[in-house]
Amino acid sequence: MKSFVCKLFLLAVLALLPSLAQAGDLITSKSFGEPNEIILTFAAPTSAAIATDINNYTVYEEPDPDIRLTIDTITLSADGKTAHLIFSEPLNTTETHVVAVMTHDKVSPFIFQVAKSYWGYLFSILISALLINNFVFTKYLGLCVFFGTSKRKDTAKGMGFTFTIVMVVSAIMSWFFYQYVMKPFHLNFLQIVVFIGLVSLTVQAVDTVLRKVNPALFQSFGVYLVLVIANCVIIAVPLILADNEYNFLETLMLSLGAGSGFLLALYLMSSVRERMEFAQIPKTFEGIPIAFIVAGQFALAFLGFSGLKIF
Amino acid sequence: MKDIMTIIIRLTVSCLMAGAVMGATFIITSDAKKQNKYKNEQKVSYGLLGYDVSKGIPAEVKLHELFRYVVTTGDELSVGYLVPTGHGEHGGFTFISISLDGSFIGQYPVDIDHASVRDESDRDQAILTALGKGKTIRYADQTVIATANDQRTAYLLSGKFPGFKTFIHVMLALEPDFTILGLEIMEHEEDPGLGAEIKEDYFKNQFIGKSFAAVKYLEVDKVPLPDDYRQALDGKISKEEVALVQQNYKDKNIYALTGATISSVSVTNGVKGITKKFAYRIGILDAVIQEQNIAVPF
Amino acid sequence: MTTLFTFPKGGVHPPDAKKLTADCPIETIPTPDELEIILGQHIGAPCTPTVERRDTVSEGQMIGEVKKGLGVPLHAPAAGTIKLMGMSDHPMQVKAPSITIKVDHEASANEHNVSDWSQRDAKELVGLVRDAGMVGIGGAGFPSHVKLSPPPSDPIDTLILNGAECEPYITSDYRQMLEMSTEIVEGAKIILKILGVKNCIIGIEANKPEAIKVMGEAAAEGSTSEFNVQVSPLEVKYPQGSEKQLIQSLTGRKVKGFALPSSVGVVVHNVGTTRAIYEAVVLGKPLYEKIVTVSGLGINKVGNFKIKVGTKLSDIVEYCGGTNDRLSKIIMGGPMMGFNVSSLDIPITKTTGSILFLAEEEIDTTPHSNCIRCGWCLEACPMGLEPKEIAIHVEAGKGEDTNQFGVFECFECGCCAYVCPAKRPLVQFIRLAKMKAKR
Amino acid sequence: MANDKSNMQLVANGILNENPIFRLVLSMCPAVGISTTVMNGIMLGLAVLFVQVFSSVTISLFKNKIHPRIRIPSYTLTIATWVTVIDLVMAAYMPGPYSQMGVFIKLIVAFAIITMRLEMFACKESVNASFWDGVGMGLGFMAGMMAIGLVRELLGLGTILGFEVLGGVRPLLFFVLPCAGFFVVGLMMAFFNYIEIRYRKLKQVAS
Amino acid sequence: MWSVVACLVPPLVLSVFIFGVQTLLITAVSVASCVAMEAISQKSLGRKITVSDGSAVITGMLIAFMIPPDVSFLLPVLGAVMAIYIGKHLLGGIGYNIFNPALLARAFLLATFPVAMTSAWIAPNNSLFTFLGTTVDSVSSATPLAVMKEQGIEAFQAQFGTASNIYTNFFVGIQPGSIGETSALLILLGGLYLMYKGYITWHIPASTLGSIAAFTWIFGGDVYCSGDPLLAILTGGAMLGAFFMANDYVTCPTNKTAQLVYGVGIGALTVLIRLKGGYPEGICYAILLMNPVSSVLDTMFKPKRFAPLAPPPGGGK
Repeated sequence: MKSFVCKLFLLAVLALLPSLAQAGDLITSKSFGEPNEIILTFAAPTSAAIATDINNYTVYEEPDPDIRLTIDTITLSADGKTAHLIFSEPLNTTETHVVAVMTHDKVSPFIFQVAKSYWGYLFSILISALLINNFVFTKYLGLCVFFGTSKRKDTAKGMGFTFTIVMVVSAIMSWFFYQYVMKPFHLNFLQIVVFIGLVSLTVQAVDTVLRKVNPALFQSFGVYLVLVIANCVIIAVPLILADNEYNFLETLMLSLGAGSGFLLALYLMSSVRERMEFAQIPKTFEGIPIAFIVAGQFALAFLGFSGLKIF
Repeated sequence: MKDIMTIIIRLTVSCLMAGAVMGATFIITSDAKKQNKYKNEQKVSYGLLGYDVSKGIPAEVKLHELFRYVVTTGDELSVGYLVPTGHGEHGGFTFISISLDGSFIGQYPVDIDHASVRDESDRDQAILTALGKGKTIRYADQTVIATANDQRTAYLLSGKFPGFKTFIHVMLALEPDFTILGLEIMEHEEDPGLGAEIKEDYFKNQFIGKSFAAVKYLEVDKVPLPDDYRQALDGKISKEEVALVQQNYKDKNIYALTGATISSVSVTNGVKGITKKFAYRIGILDAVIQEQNIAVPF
Repeated sequence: MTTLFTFPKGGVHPPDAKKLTADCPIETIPTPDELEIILGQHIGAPCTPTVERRDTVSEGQMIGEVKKGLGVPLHAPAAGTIKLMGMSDHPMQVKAPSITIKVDHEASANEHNVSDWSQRDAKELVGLVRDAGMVGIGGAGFPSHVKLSPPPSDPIDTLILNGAECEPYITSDYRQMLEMSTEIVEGAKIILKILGVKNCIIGIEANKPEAIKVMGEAAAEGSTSEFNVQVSPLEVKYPQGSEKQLIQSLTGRKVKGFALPSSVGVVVHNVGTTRAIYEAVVLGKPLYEKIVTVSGLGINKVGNFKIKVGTKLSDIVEYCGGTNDRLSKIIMGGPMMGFNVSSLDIPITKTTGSILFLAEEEIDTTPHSNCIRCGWCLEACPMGLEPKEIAIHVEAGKGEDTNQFGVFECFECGCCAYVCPAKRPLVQFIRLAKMKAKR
Repeated sequence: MANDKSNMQLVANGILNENPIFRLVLSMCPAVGISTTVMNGIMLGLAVLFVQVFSSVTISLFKNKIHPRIRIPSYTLTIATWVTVIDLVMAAYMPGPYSQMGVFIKLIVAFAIITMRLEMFACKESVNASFWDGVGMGLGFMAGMMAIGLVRELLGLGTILGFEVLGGVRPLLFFVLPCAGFFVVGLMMAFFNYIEIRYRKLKQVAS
Repeated sequence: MWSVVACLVPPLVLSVFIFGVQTLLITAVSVASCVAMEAISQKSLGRKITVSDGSAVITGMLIAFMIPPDVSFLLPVLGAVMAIYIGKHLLGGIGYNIFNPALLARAFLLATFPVAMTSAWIAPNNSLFTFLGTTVDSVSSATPLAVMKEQGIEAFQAQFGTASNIYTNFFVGIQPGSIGETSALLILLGGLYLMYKGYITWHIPASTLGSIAAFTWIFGGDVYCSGDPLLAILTGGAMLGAFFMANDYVTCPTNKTAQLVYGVGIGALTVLIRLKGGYPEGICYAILLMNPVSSVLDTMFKPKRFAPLAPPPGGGK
């Protein structure tokens, strides 16, 4: 179990390396500031004549290279390192901006991209799947299992963890399959069959691995594995990532967020239901109906997250 | 062992059967899907232009599709437009390549017909063949130019921009002088009762009749919508009266939806951006077409 | 005033209502015509009678004995004949086996002569205590001689005398401390000798300054180089008199779970027990008389009375001039931990400390409602338990699951029920839970 | 096993006694998620009906050819195949309603109800019986979805199937909000429970 | 219970002065419908009718306190149905509800009547406070938090005055907003009275307000640690929420440590929703979201047993 997580982590780090190596040698940091501002930090002090000359800069949004954004003014800090580019109009910060700076030799511009932090974006996918678009309370998926296994906290925890593992593994497999088999060969219409097959495969694999590696854990999780196959939460993740053309890291974040969101929902619901066991629920509402009502109240509370934008 | 063999064989057979069923369905439906999608788009397009598809479209009205691409040659970026140039079965399209600062680079006849031009992969393939080696292209967007009797009557632009929650997809119709002719919200996920009201007539029709000069500086006002304006926007009064009222509010800003300022601002800014960018681009394209004497049907 | 000792967690401050009887000197109630002596008056197996029906017994004669296990003998409180070996009403068990003695009023009272105890050795003294039928008269009825012979593995260094008397209304210990302070100190010294330790702390709540003064003087007088007796004033906080809390207040030591105080080197005795031990050892008088507080607005005469074990409540009521119309509840024991009784036929036992005849205005009769989870009971519980959870479980018919909340650690002090804003009978719920849950 | 129920009884069983939504409490996700209008209910109901009937018939046809050890994978494959078919068909011919359904059509593949019927009924019974059972289950599901949709559409939009019935009044926006699904389903279940309890009492009194 | 009601009366009286008699009527309707709903629910579910305990009255007042002053009477009535019947009695009556009924009603109303709930404000009539030299621009009726969120700090300063007297104005209660959330002063006094009487402890209000202030200070400004903590707790429902809703016995944790964590959780979520979320004010949702967490917190933070008999059984057995 532990080694498995380690490997997963290693894989994630490996996938990240290229994006880390991209840092430039002229510019050490670049970010959006005010709505109409880009802040650049140069590696070495730059002369004001060059750094504040509007004509030395070309800025455009990545999809629209033909439309140059007009810079109003550029201010340079006293140490000559930080430049503030003030644009005439607010920037659309959801897009990646491409900035070309003419360097001293005036021949070839130095080109780099300014975008919101990619880590922040990944984190926002995670948070979105976890809270804002919680699969249970705002997307209404996996309800059968949700109501079925949220009676006891132990069960809920076991189920939630199993789900998260299976979800992450199957989503990653689905992603590879989708990117490298289905898309190149135009087999998109086989999505459903392939994804459900991969989910079953993952369940089988987790089952076998767990049985060998950690029998004690298998004892506690094994029961839920069967339930996992026929569940829409699991199958929804690959469908969503195929729809949105996520890359590997985004897939990882989505599946992790969805899984832990499911775990969170299950755990909260189970602790609430354990407490409700002591209440005198009206006879007609006993069991599933009252669970629905409570889930509805949860959904009302989760409305508080709607419109949340972290990055 | 024998068991396993039978299982494998039966599984293979069933997989093949399933595959056959799905494959057959896919083949049958994929064309229909494209057709239907196209029809729907046409319906919306004509709707924005003020025609009702079910009542028939006048013969002189024609829609011409224009595809914009970003072309990469080595490190250099340039823009390319795939424009219909002839009416023949083949060779009816030309790819015009324009540098980032607006100067003409070259034109390449593209061998593709009107049906397959709508298929992205077919189209990309045809363009790449026409451009020759060493170039990569990226599809950017599509514009429809409407003509009546070979005179431009409108532009239809589609675009998306971030709304309150997710992206809002819109289709926008402009007159040749970029006055807004109509706005249609295609897809959105705004809150029901709040941001979702952007697709209601009383909001989206506010854009109608705004001149390019007004659109450039369009803002959102957080004041209640006047009653007479609302009546007009909802189309509850006769057409002449509507035109009159709209004339009054022509230069006014957009009235924000109550409780959904963010959605209102996003739509306004989105429309502003789309219009401005398009106006800039079509200017360049027209200049190039004129300069190079390219025969276009619009 | 010196710093007041107290325990850190929980506790409540009920109005003490001790004024009613605090100034009533101990009176002796005449022996009634009949005494019903319940056989099980201590923790452990009940006694087996050593007399037959129609036997004649003299005052202080042993009438019951425990052959095996934990227990102490039982003595006849007065001379007379055994009338019946039957059943009596019992505050907790509804009915319990008892011996009824028809009192012979003609018989002369016993003479008790003072004997010198200091010559006897510890073993002998323990024997005397056991033979006198001595139990902890504070309430539980734990045989005293067991406490006095702690296992050799636990070295004892301190004796604590419990004079806290933290329950409202009750003043019997207070009166004893005022009137018999020397006897108590003497008794303490006997216990110290038995245990072979030097230090004795008498804990008295600060709301009894008189007792602190009197006991302090007696202690100073009685202290020798061999025995050091001192008085420590305690903060007024219920349940200061609970054994574990008292030990923590005075020594800072914590007694774990079901362990005995001896596990932390402490032995605790009630001041009343100490006095009785003095009587048993020095005067040779077995435990068959109790000093009981009778209080409350529901009875015409209140006071502290010396009452023979086996006297029925009805006899006491008769002596006190009867009850009045305001009476609404009779409680044996203190208002916090006592039991509500419904019959006046219940006899006094060795462990009865008070009988309260409470009028309507002294009790809260508002009906209880659902638990609103305010958590006040958690704050009040000196044992750090969660009474609300236990009660909620019991209400939902899940009493058997309450072991996880440590229901058996509860000693039913009643703090939770006292603070409960919903007036829930939490102690009763916990008693039910204890019945359902198996340890 | 001999089938002792008539075709109509099988259908009625699916709609009433073993209604997938209200009695078996299976496949609740769409019942909450997209039951905002009657139309959605009908569309999804149709899709489920299609998948259920075709899967039941398929399994029933091949029941002797299915190796018991790969029973569940075979079911899954069958269901996934038919779901793909209906998904493609709906995407092609009904783009409007299809976009309303979102991902739920594809998710029919994970509906416990279909697998359960295959396991409990179709793999044992004749093709004919399986067909009618599938029809019953599908219709039952559709009926449930429509009932929920009716309540929500009427109370939320003041319309039924898009027709204004309350004179253009939109009573409570709340009911078309997604989170109202939980409340509506919960309250409706309780309502059916209430009716059942009443019915049983009446029966007891009668007997 | 009735002392809580008493503590809620002064803010109500103030809002009658600054928003008009309308507020009194809305509160009356709200209270009446809550009490009626309580009686109906208890009658229909065969329970003892305990209307006189005042809990329905509190719920009714709190519902009214959380809605804008210029709404139709339908809102409080529907809110009462949601709060009392669905939020409380279906789950077993008083003591068993998971979510705070009043907040549930507010979330329900906000979802059902989004426009009314976010725009039916009335500009405060500040004639009562002329001696303070108040400069609230009476044209603006949007709540301070909404103005700040949607129009930025310049607009905020233009409408509510400069920093020097914003605090006094908001503190005494001259700000547009829901019926009961205008005057931080009166709510604070009421809360302190309840604390003095021992009905509530300092833990939840202090940790909630403290964390709102702290998180606003850290994240609320253009750069870190430059937010305005004082403004954050004086505006919106921060005070009302911290003293009268987060503190609700039934839905908050019982252990004191758990209560501190709970308060910090509410504060963090409030600031998160205020700064990044879709609503200008987040405390209602923050409390709602923390409500179910309180039972988890209670199992995590058990009171320390005096003398456990055996090691407590692990996990949720």
